[in-house]
Amino acid sequence: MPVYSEKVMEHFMNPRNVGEIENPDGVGEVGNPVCGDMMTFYIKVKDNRLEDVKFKTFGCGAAIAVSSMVSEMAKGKTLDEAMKITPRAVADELKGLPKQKFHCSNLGAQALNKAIKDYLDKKKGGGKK
Amino acid sequence: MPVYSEKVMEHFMNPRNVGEIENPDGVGEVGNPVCGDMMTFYIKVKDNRLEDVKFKTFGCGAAIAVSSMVSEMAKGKTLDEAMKITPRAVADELKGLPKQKFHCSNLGAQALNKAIKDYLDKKKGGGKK
Amino acid sequence: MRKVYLDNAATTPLLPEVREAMLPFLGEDFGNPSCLHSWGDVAREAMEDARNQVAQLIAADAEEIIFTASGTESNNFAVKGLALAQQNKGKHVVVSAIEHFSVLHSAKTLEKWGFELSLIPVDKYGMVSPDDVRKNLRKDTVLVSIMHANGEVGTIEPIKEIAKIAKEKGVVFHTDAVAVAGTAPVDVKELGIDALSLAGNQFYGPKGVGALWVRKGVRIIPFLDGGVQEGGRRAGTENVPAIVGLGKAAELAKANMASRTEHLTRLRNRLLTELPSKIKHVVVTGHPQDRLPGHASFCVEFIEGEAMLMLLNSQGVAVTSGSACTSRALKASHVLIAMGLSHALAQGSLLFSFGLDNTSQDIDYVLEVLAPVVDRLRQMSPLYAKFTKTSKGG
Amino acid sequence: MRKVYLDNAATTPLLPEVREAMLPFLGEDFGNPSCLHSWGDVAREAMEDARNQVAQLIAADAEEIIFTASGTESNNFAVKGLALAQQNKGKHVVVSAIEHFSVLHSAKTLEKWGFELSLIPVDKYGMVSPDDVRKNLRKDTVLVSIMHANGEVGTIEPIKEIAKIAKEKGVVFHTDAVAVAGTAPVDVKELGIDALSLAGNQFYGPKGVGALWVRKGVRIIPFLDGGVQEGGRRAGTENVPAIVGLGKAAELAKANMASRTEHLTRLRNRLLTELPSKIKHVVVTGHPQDRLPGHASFCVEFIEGEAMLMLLNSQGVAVTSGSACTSRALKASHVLIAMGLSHALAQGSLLFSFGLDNTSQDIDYVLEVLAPVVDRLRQMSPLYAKFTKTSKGG
Ligand SMILES: Cc1ncc(COP(=O)(O)O)c(C=O)c1O
Ligand SMILES: Cc1ncc(COP(=O)(O)O)c(C=O)c1O
Repeated sequence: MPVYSEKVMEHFMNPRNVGEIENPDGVGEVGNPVCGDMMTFYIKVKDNRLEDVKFKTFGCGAAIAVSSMVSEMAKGKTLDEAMKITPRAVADELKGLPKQKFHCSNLGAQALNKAIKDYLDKKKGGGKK
Repeated sequence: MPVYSEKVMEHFMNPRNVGEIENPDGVGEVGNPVCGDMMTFYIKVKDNRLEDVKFKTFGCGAAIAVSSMVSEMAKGKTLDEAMKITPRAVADELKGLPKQKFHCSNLGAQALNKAIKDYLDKKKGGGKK
Repeated sequence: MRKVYLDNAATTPLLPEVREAMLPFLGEDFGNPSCLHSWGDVAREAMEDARNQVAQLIAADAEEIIFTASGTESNNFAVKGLALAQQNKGKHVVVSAIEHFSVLHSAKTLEKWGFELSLIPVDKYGMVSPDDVRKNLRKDTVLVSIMHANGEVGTIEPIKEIAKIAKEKGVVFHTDAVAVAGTAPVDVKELGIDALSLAGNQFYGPKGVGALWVRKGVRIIPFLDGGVQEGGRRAGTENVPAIVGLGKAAELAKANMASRTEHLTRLRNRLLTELPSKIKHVVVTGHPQDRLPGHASFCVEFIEGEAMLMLLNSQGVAVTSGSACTSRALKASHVLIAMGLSHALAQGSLLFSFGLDNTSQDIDYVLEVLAPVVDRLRQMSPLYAKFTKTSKGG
Repeated sequence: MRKVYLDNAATTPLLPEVREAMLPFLGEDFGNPSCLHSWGDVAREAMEDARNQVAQLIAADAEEIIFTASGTESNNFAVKGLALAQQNKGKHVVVSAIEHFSVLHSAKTLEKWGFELSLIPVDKYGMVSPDDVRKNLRKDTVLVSIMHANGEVGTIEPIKEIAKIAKEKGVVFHTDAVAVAGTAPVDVKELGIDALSLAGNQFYGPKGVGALWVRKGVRIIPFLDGGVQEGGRRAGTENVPAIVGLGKAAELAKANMASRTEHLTRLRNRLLTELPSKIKHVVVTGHPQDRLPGHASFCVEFIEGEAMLMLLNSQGVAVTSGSACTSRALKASHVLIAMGLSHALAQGSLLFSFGLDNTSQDIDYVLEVLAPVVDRLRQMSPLYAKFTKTSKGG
């Protein structure tokens, strides 16, 4: 399907890291069905690194491929490194996205970021307690 | 050529009565190159009848076919009868004319009429003298 | 892998007879119908034959048919041309909320040109109420355009009743019959309408050709300015091969309408019944009875349409989601939203449109491959996860 | 009877390679390019290949090409769409007096919408003077549209010079290259223009397809409202077979341009020289050198064009008089009148447009059959009678 790159198709057909993490260290949910896509990222953090990343996504082929790609890129990275994953970088790793699907890569990066912030917030909160 | 009826084509390909009459009893010229068609009718009158009718025409296929048909319809008729040849009658005899060519049948009837009037005017003038 | 084409609402294949009819005009009969020589004659005669065939399909007079290049062009021409022709009388137009974008956006363009626009709502089946049309007619209303049937949900609108109301008020009535003409019987006199759009590629004719029928005596401003083709109403060298193909397709459609309808209705009824019983949380969209013969449309809860299409495609099944022509746009179908569906549900729309070649085995195959596709995407869906948690919890 | 087609300006036959390229898309590759399944993919890929081929013909970028259904549509789209996109900047447009009606009447429609229109005159060869364009540019001028070559008299206009003047003043420049693209080399960057129209059936491609090239960054308002095809700039299901044919025709035109030009120029030069020497009172119309390769046009004094066409047709020769697309209209060609010809002379216009299949023997035959045709009509013509009397008398 040439609207999508082979790489997008490959991640769509065989998405990595689908699912939820029980007792996650952070959760990030972005989007909603009105805009057409919705992603929830779950992370497990160990030694300031993303030990595990999982996601659930409601959305088009690009949204699913992006989620898979973000999870793969993020896994094993430090929190700082993971926060620096840009939509551009995700799209590039996927060998490009159609113009009208670019917002999906924004969502993917945002969801990951949100999960990490959730973790950091909780930690801060936990620290206070 | 189906824009024109077979009858139109037949008169166009083999127009009757083309030419001039030397010393005609009446001449009628109508139209001009700006409007696209120009017809000159020449008549010879004997015993109030059109003994001979000839024409010259500059114009499209319809103009030539109409001229031919008018000349044929008029020949042998009394002046009164000939004056009553309507554009409609000419078009009907030709088995129809395309809408945008209808003005040609007007011209044909007009040219004949004008030639007859020319004859009548001359006669009146001659009578006065 | 089995290949099953179930996207006939997007475009149909050419029938072999249609292609055969076209071929000479892609060969030695290549003339321009405007030309006054034998090449032109051959082209012109073929075009006029096609005009007759199209006229007969909708019980119109041949001289009332204007050939265009698509259903979209017919709709642009009708909506803009009929409104502009009457702008001295008034500047208010009425269309339904579920029109194809070629009508809806043309009406929006009229708004930019100073017209006022009223959108008629629809019920949950996508049905326009004639009474709603009546209520929206004003002294300055010059055009009502309501589609004959909707290509996304298949619902057939009460055109005859609406046309009657328009006529009572002296308002010109156009219908976009792109999804109907050639598929179900259309009689413009019986319907009492003023203008109608149709397109060749909806009934086994070629792409790149459509027609607008305008009742004799109804004024329309040309959309394409230029030469005097089509009686001065539509300029541009005519697409003779496509026009000839449209004519042939119209002839075949008229001749075989009853048997086609029977075949298509049987298939779609089976799918309308079996799919929701086989897969949970699926709703039928559009009217349960008053719908196009080959048309079965659904919304699958908790998942999104494009992802379903892609997985179905990987199994050889071609279907569509949302409107065929806009399936690459981002938003949920304006049709489903107008019918009151939630955005989440509307995102999961799935449209199966049967054609002459489809069989009951195709339905078996679809039912077989669709269930795991839906399941797989639901396993990925955060909406489904929430739903199962809530229902367990509840 | 010998059959000689010399009306390639009206439309050309399909090249066999073009037809071959189209056939699969009239068969199993019938998909709609907007659809997200393998049928759609095949159609979309073919369409994008064609876009590349067309882009290469005019040295443009593929994404700047918008497919349309005709040269007429491209011109309507360009003139209306480019002007409307800038109406906040100004409402003055400039076109030449000899534009094809699809440009001229589009400009007249703009007048109805509140724009002002300046018509640039031409000299006796049908040539626009760049200086005249310069003089007509105003602060509120938003569009200049001057044709690349005129289809009736063959004259090639100084587009590069005119485009330069428009650019200096910051005015968008469109050219109707329908008669040129695919026939003579066109390089949009070298020409320095903003938009260009072309049509398939002018260079052995199909009818029912054209293209508008719009330089990246130049705004245009869509002409056909509806779906999001062609990047949202031109709605409607794409005519895939015709688009594929256009692409193939473009590829072949580019590859064979030099040899085609040589062949056509030889033929037309022979006719331009021999016809006026063989038949008295015939004038060449259009520019003696700066003209389309296969194009030989004349006016025959004292007689009318249609009658000539019909008699030539009865001898198997297909030619045209006035503009191909308007030869069934009544009036004398606006092009010839703008060039200063009298109405009487303009009525006798005759256009021979050569194609790849024509030979020198075709010219022998035409010269043989034309003389008696002219003679016969002159014998019927009151204008000729007057002329001979006057010259005898004089
Ligand atoms: C109801 C309706 N109208 C108009 C159209 C537009 O047709 P096209 O895209 O072929 O121009 C469609 C296309 O599917 C349609 O379903
Ligand atoms: C210069 C020019 N522009 C535009 C056109 C219009 O092309 P079409 O009638 O194929 O739409 C023609 C047709 O011959 C032409 O010669």
